[in-house]
Amino acid sequence: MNKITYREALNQAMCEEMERDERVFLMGEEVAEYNGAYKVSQGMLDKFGPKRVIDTPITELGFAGLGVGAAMAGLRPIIEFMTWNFAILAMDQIVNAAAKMLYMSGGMYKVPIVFRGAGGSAARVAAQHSQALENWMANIPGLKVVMPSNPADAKGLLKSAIRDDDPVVFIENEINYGDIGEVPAGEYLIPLGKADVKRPGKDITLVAHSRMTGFALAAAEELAKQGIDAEVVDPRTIRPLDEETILRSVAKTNHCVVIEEGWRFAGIGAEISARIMERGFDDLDAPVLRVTGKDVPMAYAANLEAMTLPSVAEIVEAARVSLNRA
Amino acid sequence: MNKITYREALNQAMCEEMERDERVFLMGEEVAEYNGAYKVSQGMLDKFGPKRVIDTPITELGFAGLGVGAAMAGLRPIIEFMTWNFAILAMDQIVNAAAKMLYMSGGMYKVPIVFRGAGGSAARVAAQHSQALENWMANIPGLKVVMPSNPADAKGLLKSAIRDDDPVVFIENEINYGDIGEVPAGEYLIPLGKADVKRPGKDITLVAHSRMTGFALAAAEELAKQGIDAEVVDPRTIRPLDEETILRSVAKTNHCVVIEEGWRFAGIGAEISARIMERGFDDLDAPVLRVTGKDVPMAYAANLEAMTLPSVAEIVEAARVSLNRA
Amino acid sequence: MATNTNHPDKPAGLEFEGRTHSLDTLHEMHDMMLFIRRFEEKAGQLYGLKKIGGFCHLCNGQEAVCVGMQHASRPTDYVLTSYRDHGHVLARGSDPTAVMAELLGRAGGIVKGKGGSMHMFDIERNFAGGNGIVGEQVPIGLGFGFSSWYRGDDRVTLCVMGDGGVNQGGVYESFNMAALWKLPVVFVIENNQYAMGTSLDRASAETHLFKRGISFKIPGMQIDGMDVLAVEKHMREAIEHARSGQGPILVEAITYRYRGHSMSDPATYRTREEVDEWRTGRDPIARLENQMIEAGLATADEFKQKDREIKKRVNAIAKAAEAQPEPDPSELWTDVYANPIEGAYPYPGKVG
Amino acid sequence: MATNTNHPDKPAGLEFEGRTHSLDTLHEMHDMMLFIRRFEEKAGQLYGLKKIGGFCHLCNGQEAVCVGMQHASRPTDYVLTSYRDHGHVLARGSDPTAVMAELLGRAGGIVKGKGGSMHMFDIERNFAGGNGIVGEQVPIGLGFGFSSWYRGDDRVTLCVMGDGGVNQGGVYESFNMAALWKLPVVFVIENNQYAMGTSLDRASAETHLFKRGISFKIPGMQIDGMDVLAVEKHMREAIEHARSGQGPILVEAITYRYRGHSMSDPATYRTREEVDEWRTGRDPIARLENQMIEAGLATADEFKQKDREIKKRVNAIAKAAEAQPEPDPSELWTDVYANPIEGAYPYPGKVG
Ligand SMILES: Cc1ncc(C[n+]2csc(CCOP(=O)(O)OP(=O)(O)O)c2C)c(N)n1
Ligand SMILES: Cc1ncc(C[n+]2csc(CCOP(=O)(O)OP(=O)(O)O)c2C)c(N)n1
Ligand SMILES: [Mg+2]
Ligand SMILES: [Mg+2]
Repeated sequence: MNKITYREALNQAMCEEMERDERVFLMGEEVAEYNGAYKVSQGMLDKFGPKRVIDTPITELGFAGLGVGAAMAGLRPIIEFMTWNFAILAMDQIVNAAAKMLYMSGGMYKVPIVFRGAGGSAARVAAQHSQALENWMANIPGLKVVMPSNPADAKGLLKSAIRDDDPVVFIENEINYGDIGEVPAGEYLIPLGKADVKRPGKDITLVAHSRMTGFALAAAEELAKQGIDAEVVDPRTIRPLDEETILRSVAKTNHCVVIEEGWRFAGIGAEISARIMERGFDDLDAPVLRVTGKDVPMAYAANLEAMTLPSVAEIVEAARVSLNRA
Repeated sequence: MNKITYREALNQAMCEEMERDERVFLMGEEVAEYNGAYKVSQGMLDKFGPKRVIDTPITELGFAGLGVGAAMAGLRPIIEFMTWNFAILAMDQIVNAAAKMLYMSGGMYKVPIVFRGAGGSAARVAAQHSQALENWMANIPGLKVVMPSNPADAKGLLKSAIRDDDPVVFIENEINYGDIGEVPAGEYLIPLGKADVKRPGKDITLVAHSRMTGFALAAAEELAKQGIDAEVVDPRTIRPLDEETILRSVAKTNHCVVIEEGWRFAGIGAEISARIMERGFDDLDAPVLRVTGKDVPMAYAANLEAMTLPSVAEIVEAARVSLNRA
Repeated sequence: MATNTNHPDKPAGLEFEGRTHSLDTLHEMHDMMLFIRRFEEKAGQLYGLKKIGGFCHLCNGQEAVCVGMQHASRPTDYVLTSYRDHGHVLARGSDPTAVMAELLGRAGGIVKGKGGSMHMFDIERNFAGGNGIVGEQVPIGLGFGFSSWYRGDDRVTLCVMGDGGVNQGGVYESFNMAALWKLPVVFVIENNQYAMGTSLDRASAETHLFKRGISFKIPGMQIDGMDVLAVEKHMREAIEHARSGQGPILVEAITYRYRGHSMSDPATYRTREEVDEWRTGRDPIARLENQMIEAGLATADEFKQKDREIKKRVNAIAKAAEAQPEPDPSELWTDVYANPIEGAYPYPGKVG
Repeated sequence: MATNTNHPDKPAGLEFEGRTHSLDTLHEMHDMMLFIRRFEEKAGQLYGLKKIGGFCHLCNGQEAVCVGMQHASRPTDYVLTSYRDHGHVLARGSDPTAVMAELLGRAGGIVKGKGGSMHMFDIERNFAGGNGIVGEQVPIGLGFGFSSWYRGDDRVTLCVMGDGGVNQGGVYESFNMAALWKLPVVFVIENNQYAMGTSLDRASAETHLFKRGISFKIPGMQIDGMDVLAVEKHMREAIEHARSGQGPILVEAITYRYRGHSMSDPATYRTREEVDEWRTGRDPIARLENQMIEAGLATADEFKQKDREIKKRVNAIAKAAEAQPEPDPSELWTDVYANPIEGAYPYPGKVG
């Protein structure tokens, strides 16, 4: 075990997989000579050379498509979007090509590719740079969607994503890049599709992914002080969603709050709420509540930005509402 | 009242609004000389000339952006996507420009634009041409999302959409283009944001939009034969969602099935289910169920295609499950 | 090389700009073009009978591009096209019964009935689709070219697009990267002068499409796409250019589609005269036949006989394909994921 | 025109390629460039103090482009830029206190504190943003040009992009449509030779960016973006071209940014020598000052005095902006919709 950052964990995962399999390469804007806009690929150009760590022009649609073709031809690309905000330009290649290729080709062409980069809102980067797209991506059959919330998960999940034969949408969080945590050295794989109970508890289930897992854990601490014992479930893989783990938790606590940074309408919280409705209805003592990003574009001003994001206080409040203790 | 097709109703709406306001123009692929790939713009080039009915090159991102700029400059563009499938290429302009412009510019730049075209799956057009994107669009603050299910709604809603000062995502359905219905001649406006009870009933609420409204009505007929009186609610505007009308219906029936053609994960059905959970929990005698497109890309083969789409039989079955009569 | 039996004094083949084609090769090219023509006609009929559904884009008139291109390439080279793919996949040598079965949505379809007309694939023949989104195959093709560069293999990627598709932004992103990294890609523009109902000059500021790479330093050539020998010759040069490491090259093949854009298009945006001019004046099959007859390499009767045989073959293929069952319903749930995760989506046959 | 008080025998202005600029104009241009320089430096300081957050892209070194362009255009012309917009919006004549307040996220910001550094807008001055997505302003700019064509007004749209942004596909879709319909748009490429850490030649197959329109028949010119007189002159020609109905034109202004890409970029990808060469050798402000001094139109002391005044002004502006409150919390929910629908989203302050 080493204490390393989330950023270093991702770097380790990529380096180890590139050492293991020479079909794996990394491509994106500023990944090579600049060592990554957020330094996730630090040192990788030196280690693997310019053939396997490749800077691209600013053409998201083009190099996403390049990745799809390279994957079809048998390579295993890691395509970095500097942030997922820019991937909106590449959606067609992700959704219409990568996700559907295996099916359209009757099983002929696999697309073993990882699209990765930072999603969500960073800090003070305003409307066009602050978007959570996991609900769009999770909607699409053919894709897997993975969102680690801490360094160990970042490593274990990214390694699994790179080895997976399907297109994986891997959404990191810029704010988390500097987080430090214990990460197993060397081979460490976390299977895709498995949620993790980050904190056991018996009174209420808080489901939260990515940066919001940390918020949920902080809220759980606060709730503990108020005598409420919250369980925090981190789905880790958004698609396919490990609903069994969530349902098991709700069966125990009978209360649930789902937290996400993204917008509410048809978000991940909506899906989780609907699934608990369908399969855990009788376990519920109160409706599942959602704490989400406010339903507005992200403003630049510090105070508006803070209001837009979900807060620990809001999670605490929602939990108390659910438990009828507000 | 005239009996006209859904297609003609859309045409009427556009023609009337273009006669009324010369800032309105129609642009898209094949809208002018070809009279529309699906003939929605039949005769409009003749009527309004090549300055106001404009054929474009096949460059969705480019002409969507053109529309945004023209709207910012004070015109009122109607941008036709031949189908919404191709709009995935234009998502960045829709989401990052059109939707966020008013907010980012502190209220300075309105974007009065209608993006319209056929969404959903048509018939036998396979994976890349069969996508329901309303949940992506409804996720985005700044956009309004409208989906008419019959000719009269098509006219009344499109006219309102064109007069609206916000960007409106207007999703039609190719299969519905030929449907005939009574449509008021001349001025006929349906306010955005209002659902419509298409069939009153007391035993169960079926919520369905666009083509699925027809499926829900057919299912209601079938259920009636079985002694079950279903109410069919058509949201018509997906964003903002008229949840009051839905909740009122559920408060009466205590049972609900949501139907959509799109994929299930974080779909419109998930949102509606989550909202009923939040605000109608105590009214529910059974969990809200979802009938959706199957969670696979659309296949070409006729039998697989039929299995992929929601069916009247599935809606009937879901209603019976909900009522514990399956 | 076979001898010229009809005229022992004449050459045993045809020459085009210094390149001699043996009689066998000429017959091969001819027969494939004719086969594609008859195959497409059959597909059109079956569409009329509603046995083929959805969109169905025929390539009648464009056969020389499909066939010339394949004759100039190696089996290991990659080919990607738009939705107008039947001719290309047949020229590539794929099983025509599987192609027809695909059009009919049958279990034995080349992609199991899942893709249909627009989404043909044949991994064994390096035919990588068949794309329904205009222009989408271009960045993907770039990726195939990239893989050859990465591996240092000797392959070239042929990436085909239309005169309408060439306006898509992703094409220029691809041009830039292909040129920047000198990837072995031949961009082929099938300029049939219309994108649905939009004529070239109504959609393109620069109608000399071979110049569309200039802004990215990609050389281009315009060729007669109605002459299979010209296509073969120049595509060979272009492929050689790409294979030699000099980077991408752009080939604009001037051609014409005789039918509407798809089966549902009456094509009223073109005059009968214009269609006739191409159809009777410049038909690639008639042209090769005439050249061969003039050179004494074949007779009109031989060709007639051949046509009868090909028609018969196509009929038999259609029959065999039609006899196939639809895909097994269980196929609905396969091929969504290569590595499915147990207990997760998709949920077969579940309500709620 | 003012007389040359220092040298009555010399001309009362400066000439550049046949175009004479009055002393007033020269001072105006100079002062604006210097103001932008000092403004950006102040913004850099405030960023260092964490009073400005997020991304902050300064334009030091590029002032001649901002100022020359504005002097060549009319107030009714439209201007759109990327996120590197402070210099342009200031040159356009917007209230600098509002610009600074925006950077600080204050209520009196030019867009109420909602947009920040990357999203400046000023509808009264026809400044239409300020875009954070690389290349996104290009199709939008096309739309402004379209509106002028539609209305037959006399306006030209100036659409500015970077040497990195010019590779985006949407740019070529826009080039094609602009040329096809002869829209009055001047595409300005601020070629500062780097896109973040990527030098031009590592991202572009054709590094002569003014040629990027050739494939769409758009004429291009390369100009010295470090010489405000050259920018003014050639932008005037380009704007005239567009205004006269001849269609779009492309201007590549060679320039350089002295600072990193954004405040967080140490810019280690460039040598100190390279930066110095531009900074001390080709600085647009020093250049104009020297020209004016040489021509006897001003003295070094005058410029020093001016600089002191401008610095003072910028300090006062910063102070005034800092004194402003943050936006009222209620602003969170405004400007989402121009026509909000009652009872619908957004739900202010609700849980669950
Ligand atoms: C992105 C996208 N936009 C629009 C369409 C609809 N569409 C299908 S084919 C076509 C015309 C393409 O013309 P061209 O590229 O010249 O190819 P051709 O059909 O002539 O072979 C259009 C507009 C589509 N499939 N994809
Ligand atoms: C679509 C998109 N991709 C990537 C980015 C990240 N990014 C911001 S600025 C930039 C470099 C742009 O360089 P250039 O166009 O030369 O403009 P300059 O910064 O030099 O003014 C990049 C890659 C972005 N904002 N948008
Ligand atoms: Mg064509
Ligand atoms: Mg630059």
